[in-house]
Amino acid sequence: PEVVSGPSADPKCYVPWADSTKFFKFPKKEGPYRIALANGFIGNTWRIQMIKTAKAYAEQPEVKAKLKEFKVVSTGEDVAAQIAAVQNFIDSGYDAIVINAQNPTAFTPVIKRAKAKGVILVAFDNILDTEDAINVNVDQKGLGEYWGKWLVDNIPNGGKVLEVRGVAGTSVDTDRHNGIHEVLDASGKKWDVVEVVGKWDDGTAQKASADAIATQKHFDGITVQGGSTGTVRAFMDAKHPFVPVGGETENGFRKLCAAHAGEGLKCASGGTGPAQVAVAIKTAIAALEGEVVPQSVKLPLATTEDPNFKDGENFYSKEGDNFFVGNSFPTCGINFTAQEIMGQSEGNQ
Amino acid sequence: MTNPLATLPVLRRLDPAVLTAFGCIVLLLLFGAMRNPNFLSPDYLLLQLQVGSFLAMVATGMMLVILLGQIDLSVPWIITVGGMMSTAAVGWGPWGATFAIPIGVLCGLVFGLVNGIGVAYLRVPSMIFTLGINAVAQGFMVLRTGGFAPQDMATESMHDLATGRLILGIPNPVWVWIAVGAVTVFLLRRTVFGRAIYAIGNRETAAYLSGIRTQRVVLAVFGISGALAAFAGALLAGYSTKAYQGMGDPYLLPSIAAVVLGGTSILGGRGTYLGTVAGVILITLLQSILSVEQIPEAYRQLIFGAVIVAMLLLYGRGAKVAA
Amino acid sequence: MTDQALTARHGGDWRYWFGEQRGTLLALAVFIAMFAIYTSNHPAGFSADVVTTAANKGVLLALVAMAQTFVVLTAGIDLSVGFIFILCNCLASHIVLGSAIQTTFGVIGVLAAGLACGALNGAIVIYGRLQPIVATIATGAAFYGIALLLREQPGGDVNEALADFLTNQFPGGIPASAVALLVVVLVIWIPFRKSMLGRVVYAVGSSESAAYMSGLHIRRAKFIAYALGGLLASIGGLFITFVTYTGEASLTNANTYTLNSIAAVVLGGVSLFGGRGSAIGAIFGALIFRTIGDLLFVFDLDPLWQPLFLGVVLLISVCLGSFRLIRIRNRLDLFG
Amino acid sequence: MDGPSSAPLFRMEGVSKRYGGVKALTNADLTVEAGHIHGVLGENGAGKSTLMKIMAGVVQPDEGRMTLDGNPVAFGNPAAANAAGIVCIFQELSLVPELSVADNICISNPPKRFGLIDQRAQRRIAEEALARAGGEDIHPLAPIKDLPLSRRQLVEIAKALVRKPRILILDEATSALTAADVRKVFSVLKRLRQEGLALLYISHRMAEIAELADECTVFRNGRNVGTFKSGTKSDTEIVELMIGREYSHVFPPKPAPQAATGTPALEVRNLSWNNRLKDISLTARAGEIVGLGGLDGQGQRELLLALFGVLRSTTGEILIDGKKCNLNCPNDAKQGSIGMALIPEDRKTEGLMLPMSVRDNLSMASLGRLSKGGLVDRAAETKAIDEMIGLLAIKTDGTAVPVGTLSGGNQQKIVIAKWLMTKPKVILLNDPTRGIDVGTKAEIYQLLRKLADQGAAILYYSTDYDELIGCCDRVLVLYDGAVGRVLSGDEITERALVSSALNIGAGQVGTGTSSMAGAGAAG
Ligand SMILES: Nc1ncnc2c1ncn2[C@@H]1O[C@H](COP(=O)(O)OP(=O)(O)OP(=O)(O)O)[C@@H](O)[C@H]1O
Ligand SMILES: Nc1ncnc2c1ncn2[C@@H]1O[C@H](COP(=O)(O)OP(=O)(O)OP(=O)(O)O)[C@@H](O)[C@H]1O
Ligand SMILES: [Mg+2]
Ligand SMILES: [Mg+2]
Repeated sequence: PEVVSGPSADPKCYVPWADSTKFFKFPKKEGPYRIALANGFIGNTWRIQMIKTAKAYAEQPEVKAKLKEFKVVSTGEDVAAQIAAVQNFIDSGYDAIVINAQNPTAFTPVIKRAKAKGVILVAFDNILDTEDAINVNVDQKGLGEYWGKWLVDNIPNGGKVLEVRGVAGTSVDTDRHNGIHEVLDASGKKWDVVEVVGKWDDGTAQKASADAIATQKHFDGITVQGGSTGTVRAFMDAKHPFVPVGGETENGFRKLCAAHAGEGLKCASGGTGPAQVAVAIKTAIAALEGEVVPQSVKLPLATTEDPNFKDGENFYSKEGDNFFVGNSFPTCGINFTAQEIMGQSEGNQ
Repeated sequence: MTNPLATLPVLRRLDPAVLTAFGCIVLLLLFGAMRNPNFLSPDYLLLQLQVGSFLAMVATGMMLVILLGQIDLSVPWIITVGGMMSTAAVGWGPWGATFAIPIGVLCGLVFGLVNGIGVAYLRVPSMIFTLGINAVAQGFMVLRTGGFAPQDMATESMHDLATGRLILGIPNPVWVWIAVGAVTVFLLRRTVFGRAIYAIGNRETAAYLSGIRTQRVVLAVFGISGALAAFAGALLAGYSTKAYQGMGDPYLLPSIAAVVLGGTSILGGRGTYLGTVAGVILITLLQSILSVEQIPEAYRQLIFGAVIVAMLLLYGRGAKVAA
Repeated sequence: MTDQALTARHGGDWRYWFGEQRGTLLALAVFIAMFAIYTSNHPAGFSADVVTTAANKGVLLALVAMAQTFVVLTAGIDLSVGFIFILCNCLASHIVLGSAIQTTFGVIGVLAAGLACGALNGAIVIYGRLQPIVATIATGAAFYGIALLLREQPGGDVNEALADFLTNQFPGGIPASAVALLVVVLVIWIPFRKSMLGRVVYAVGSSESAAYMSGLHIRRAKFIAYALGGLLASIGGLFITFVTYTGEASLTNANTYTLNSIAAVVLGGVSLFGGRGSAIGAIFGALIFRTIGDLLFVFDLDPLWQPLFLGVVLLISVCLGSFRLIRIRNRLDLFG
Repeated sequence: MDGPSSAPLFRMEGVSKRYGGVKALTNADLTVEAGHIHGVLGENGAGKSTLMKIMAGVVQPDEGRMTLDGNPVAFGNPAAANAAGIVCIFQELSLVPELSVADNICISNPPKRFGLIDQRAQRRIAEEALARAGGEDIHPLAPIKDLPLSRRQLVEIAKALVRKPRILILDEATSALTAADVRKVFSVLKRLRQEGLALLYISHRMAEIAELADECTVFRNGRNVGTFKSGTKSDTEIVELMIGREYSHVFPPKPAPQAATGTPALEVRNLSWNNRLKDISLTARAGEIVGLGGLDGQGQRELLLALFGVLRSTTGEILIDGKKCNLNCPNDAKQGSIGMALIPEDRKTEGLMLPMSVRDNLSMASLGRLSKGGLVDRAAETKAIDEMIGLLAIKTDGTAVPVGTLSGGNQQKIVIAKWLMTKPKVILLNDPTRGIDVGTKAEIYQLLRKLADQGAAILYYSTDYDELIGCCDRVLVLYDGAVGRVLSGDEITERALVSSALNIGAGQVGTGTSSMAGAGAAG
């Protein structure tokens, strides 16, 4: 693509990651387009919600009009399979490919090939470690900083904090962890952080938290990367007094936060909604249409903190725990509520 | 070579391996206590038993399957099936809420029976057939979550069953474990079915020619394993107050490890339930102690592997002469 | 003995050969059928690019499945293959770099590491007399720990010239990775199969006590089989580094490759009870497994139906072998 | 120390071996000379196999010395013994089931080219060895697991031959062979003796020992109780030496033939299966022992399996007490109303769960009778088991020990006992006395006759003609899956059995097999 100077076609939506971010202008192609979504892993609620959002977005009339085909393939955990899927999409002549990468650094050969064949790659969530593809990016480290700041603000004198980490060996986990610690360290208060591994999984987080409570007896604050509902449940089961928490955006977590706000459960709920896939698709279409887009788009974090939890607005007390609220990006005109995507009950299907 | 069915005084019947396994448990606790006295607190110990009982349900089914000389790799998603279907039943009105757990267990039973059909009647190696069933179960659950947005919240009574302490201050799941364990021991030691399991594990041809309906036994055992895995899923859903995708993933390898650490031969035909109990406690404690120790994940994994090998070398060594 | 009698007997040879190779041939046939379905529905058709993409992906699992085969033939199982694979991937992303000489040493280092991991498994299982399934669960955890130490986050680099050479096409559109696999088969598998070592490994897997009583050195052979398994896994680890240009200590990948290698081995007609089957069958098993995944690409399935589709196709493929049951007349043969 | 010239080829002195509480060998001696065949005798569990395993390096003795050519030796494993020229054909065989016949024959020292195994040369070697051992009919590429037991024994012999041993041990290596096969093996063994090999020959068939052995050693309870030149003692003397008590008749008297009245307990009409059983019809009345004869592999095994419900898609009818029944598995066949029992061919794979206890094995087939509502009645079980152990004089260190630790003959007794416990009405026997010592055999014959007298119908396949002659009221000789001839009463003679087994007229049979007459019929 041609590297041009900003601003982008839709500066409110396509916020460049940094001042130094390049802008791309791809040669305009005639629509309608063939776009593919190469997903890896599918076995958790976030991914299912993401795929449903992608489908729903592609079905919207004004989007649908621009698409000849929208194909989704989930290849599982194996990064080699995902690489092969992307290559197949390239060979089959798709115009743009949207990726949630199993491994951000593994796609160098694919990126080369896409570039050679003029196929636009847009990565989101787990983005690609490259300047040659478009990244729709959530500031993971910023999320850690957000949680860290919440603890600093809500625990007056510092103290003992339980940090529930994600899957070891991933950059998301490391980035969030670093964000938390940088803020805590800079606060000048005294912090004693106990780390356990929750793997972004409620059951694992709940067990690890329960063990930590049983051996440490008391914590002054919690930060949890995912599986937040499980961690709060562990504190409730252990009859540990409620303390401030920085957690993800699971509906279950927010339900608990709202229900026990009065008892000291002060929550900051922030995260990266699955709807970012829609932003990625939108970006891909814009790029195909020859519009100027930044190489790296910065998405706003979906955050809500105590006392702003509102039933029916940023959480749904009547619905299940597992889906992720914060499914809209109004600046990009993407206004699905999580409930629209995930909340339909069996009855009204 | 201790035989669980032999008529020997109770003490001689205790497998030295099982005794050593319990010794290792004490050692682990003492080691933990050196670093933090809370490891010996009743709170912590009861918590381990409570959490361990979920693994124990899975390991019980796994043990029966391993006694047959087979293996069940479908537990991760059958657990999820159990959790998700029992909570889904809650959404079907008061009738469903009452029978939530049985409905979940029933779904697990069905998957287990399909495993049994594949292994016993189609004669596909269990290691692969159950892997396939695992994939199918995952497929169904993804489809359900994505397609129907099932209700996935556990009922209050499920939560109570998994976390409450009704009797003597001991967590309810531990009582459940005791009950399931007692039934299993009875099954293995006293019933024709139990004898048949050991016989098939030792040599299916000979068992068949002895007039045992071996295929039905295999079918039933896989059914039990599926049902128990699903039951574990229902308990887990109660524990977390909800069911969710992938909730069974952390249980596959630990359940196999627990059974084998308990002295059951992976080739089938040999093993005691008490050993499995020891194995479950060992694995749960080891995971827990490693979890709360402040060391990087990499070293945790290294220590986990090394400790298991060390314990096995201590007591899990095979006979010098292979049969 | 008359010449006539001899010829009459030799006439039956193909039957025994076929009996021995049945699993491999069935796997080959299933693979060809599936791959034909795949390429004939692929928008790009049966082109060099499509085949190369499939080969690069297939060879990875094929190598790990070969690794698993060595161990399974001894009637053991290696639940750490995926972890050795990942460990070698992480190691390779550090050392397979730089000048030709440095790269060569790097490759040797990775292979040596794999060999060492396999040898450790072998030592623990054979000299420690532990049940392979749990011993390798434990060593797998340890290998993963080391992998994490090597690569806390995905990253690293690899000699790109070498990587490109091995993942692109040779003149005529032949996938380089397939050729590399062929070389591995010719250099490692065939000599193994035809040597005394292979003989002993098959014998041990079939009946350890008969092999022992026949005066074979069973422990040495088993040990070497485990070590060779580690070596093959490390070649797989090298290869994924070439495919991805990076190293990643991914727990899910390690588990996936381990379980898939077992599936591939069974699909390829290798008996999990040991002593029967061949690595060539395992290769086709791996390719079948990969092609099942590829079918997603050519059939227009709703994304939420895809996992179920994969599961059902896998299940059907493993049940194909059950058709032989229809021909069984003696029920005792069911248990054999 | 003796000079090598005067020293015997091999000598064991003061060898003892204990297994837990069991003394398998106590202070045993044995001397083996080159150019001799040394017969080893003893009842089941006397310690013969244990001694051979010590010689072959499989088992290490607790005490004692061994010398080879006068030099002390100790073997840590079979490979070491092989290297010293000692090759053993073990009672339990040591063939690798998944490998081919040729692979097995050349297993430890295959011919090589460029460091790799030369398949063609190996095949040639295997073919020659098979021909020498009398197994020309065995295809060198056939996997062992597809061969019947008798062919396996021949392969095992061929395998021993290619190893060029100095000392060859045969531990009941011919127990599954029919007379014709045994003849060929014997001629090989005699030739080996001439070539200067030392052979140790263990067998429970007295006639074989009498024909082959130059000298004999008898073991009892792990002790050497006598070594003597062959022919210096009568069979009865030998047997009494073995069992340590007086010994008289082998076969119980047969009842007078009865008129064929009433419905037979077992009737088979036009049974066919898969081209291996061809239109077989037979009847067996209560009280009758019906023998199955013929060369090995003529469908006897299949016939018994078919009756027991193991074979699929058989055609024809099976009637029990005149009622047609449809048997689809052994479970159907053993039900009270049918009451069948099958003593299978291979105890190791079909009869026993070797690692399980004597108790579990014994009650395995009778659990239905010994339980109520799926619960095992432990007291009734113990009683029934003790009864059977007494009845068959099973030598075991309690009922909790694994059956695999019993001697071969005692294992065979467990298989028989396990089925007798079900109180069967129709008993199918597939060579049930294989590996059983003479004393016990006699007890088993008595027992079978007693069961018949009590109303059981017995179908008895044996590779040993004397058993058929001595035990059976009628004999059906099978040839190529069909009933060739039916012999009854005085018609049952060796000559008639052999001629009908080969499917030729009786007159054509020479005296070639007469030396086998009286095999097993001691005293
Ligand atoms: N009946 C048997 N069946 C199987 N294994 C046995 C049996 N009896 C002994 N063994 C074991 O096999 C081992 C001996 O194997 P072997 O002598 O072949 O080893 P090896 O390959 O020579 O080992 P190394 O190369 O280290 O010397 C012994 O440790 C012994 O415990
Ligand atoms: N591995 C073992 N463990 C325990 N006891 C054993 C073992 N092997 C043999 N024995 C015991 O040693 C004794 C001698 O057995 P051995 O096999 O040498 O008898 P045998 O003379 O060969 O008898 P047979 O004629 O029945 O083959 C028996 O009492 C047997 O139970
Ligand atoms: Mg013996
Ligand atoms: Mg014997």
